[in-house]
Amino acid sequence: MIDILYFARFRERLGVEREQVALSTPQQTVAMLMAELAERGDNWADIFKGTHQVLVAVNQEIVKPDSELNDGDEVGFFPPVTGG
Amino acid sequence: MIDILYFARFRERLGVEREQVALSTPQQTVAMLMAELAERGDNWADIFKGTHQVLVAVNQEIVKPDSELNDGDEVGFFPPVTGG
Amino acid sequence: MDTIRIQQQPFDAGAEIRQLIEADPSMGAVVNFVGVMRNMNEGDAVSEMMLEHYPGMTENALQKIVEEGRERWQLGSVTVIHRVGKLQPSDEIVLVAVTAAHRGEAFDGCEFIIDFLKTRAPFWKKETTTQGERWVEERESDIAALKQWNRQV
Amino acid sequence: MDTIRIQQQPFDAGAEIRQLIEADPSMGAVVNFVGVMRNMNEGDAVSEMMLEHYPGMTENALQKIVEEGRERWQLGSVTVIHRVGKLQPSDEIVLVAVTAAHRGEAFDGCEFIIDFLKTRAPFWKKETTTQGERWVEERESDIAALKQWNRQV
Repeated sequence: MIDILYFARFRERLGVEREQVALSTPQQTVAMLMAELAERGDNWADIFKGTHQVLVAVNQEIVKPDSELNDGDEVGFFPPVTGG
Repeated sequence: MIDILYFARFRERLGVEREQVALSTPQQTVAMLMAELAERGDNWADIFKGTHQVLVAVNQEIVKPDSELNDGDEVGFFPPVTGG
Repeated sequence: MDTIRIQQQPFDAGAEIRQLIEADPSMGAVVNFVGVMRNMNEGDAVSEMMLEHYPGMTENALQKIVEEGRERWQLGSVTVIHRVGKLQPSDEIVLVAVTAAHRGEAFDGCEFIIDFLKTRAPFWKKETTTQGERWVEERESDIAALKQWNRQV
Repeated sequence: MDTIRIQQQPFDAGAEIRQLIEADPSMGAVVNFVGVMRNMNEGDAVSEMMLEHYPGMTENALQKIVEEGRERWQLGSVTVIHRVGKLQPSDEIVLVAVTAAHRGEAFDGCEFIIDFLKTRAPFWKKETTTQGERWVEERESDIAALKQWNRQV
């Protein structure tokens, strides 16, 4: 299982703040996870295969889409940051 | 008459903070005034024709040695500044 | 030497500066940036802002930015405080305070940290304007600000 | 919009920052420099410092520096406070606080003003060290710091 967290406009749009999902294959990458999420419906497709810039953190470190996921990972999805 | 003010190490070395002197010629420049002051003794010579860097302000504006003086001017002599 | 805090309550910039000064009497310079909530953005009046962050990751990201600053310049103490939650115009959002023996390093270190915070630390702003609520978009100028640091040191 | 003060008593950086923020709610950035008396200079322990200035000329020189800064950048409010008289280590000597709509201008304006203050405003420091009293010499690094401003803008 992995923990997925959604932030800011993604959290609002998807109506989910946090969920647990099982890895679908042993060597699943971030890009593969995003493709799966995009199948869930229009809002999901819009974010995960649309024009939105999606930042991904695995265990609180920004990663690239080809990073592999491991059981127990925390995955965060969020738009570009706007603090300060 | 002009007012002369001495600051920081110059004031200490010369033992004078402020004095009034008469202009010796109608078109006296700052450089001419400094040459006159240098005649007053060793401490004066050391400052006004020695290796010290002397900054000069006339009426509170930094000027060059060839600036002409006028009756009523305030002339300040001081070393490089070290505030802040 | 590093203080990193995410908090809802306001901060007192003067007290933070004084604490940094007292921490090390060999430091001659404190440079301090305070980011303030403006009453206008993109031409619209803004009445309120909600600041969200990614707890845990935010603190780690800020810690890494500060460490990167320390690799580039000889810095004394660094304090970064960022507020989250509901804010009104003129509220202070963020403080970055940096001490150094001499001022050039303190200026560079402080500007570096706020420039990277703006584009690397996971915070998001949602503002309430006369046009309704909206998430703030990232600024081109913030991305451009990073570029100067690749050229230097 | 400009506050320039020469004073013996300490200042409260936090209060000065707050005042600048409240002066104009369209300003999003405050950059603040505080110069602090160090307990060491040129390798000697310093126990006390006496700061002298040229009353009248100092205020005019600072005003001119601030105006020059305003010609180069879009600045909001500027506060410059410089202490004179007797100071001890860790005492704050000078504060330069600058607001701007965006941070880049506030950083540049603040650093420009303190760089020029260091070499153009008539202040002199005499320090008491373990080696006795001595007038502080001007710093090569302060003269060098001016050069960057001729290249820019």
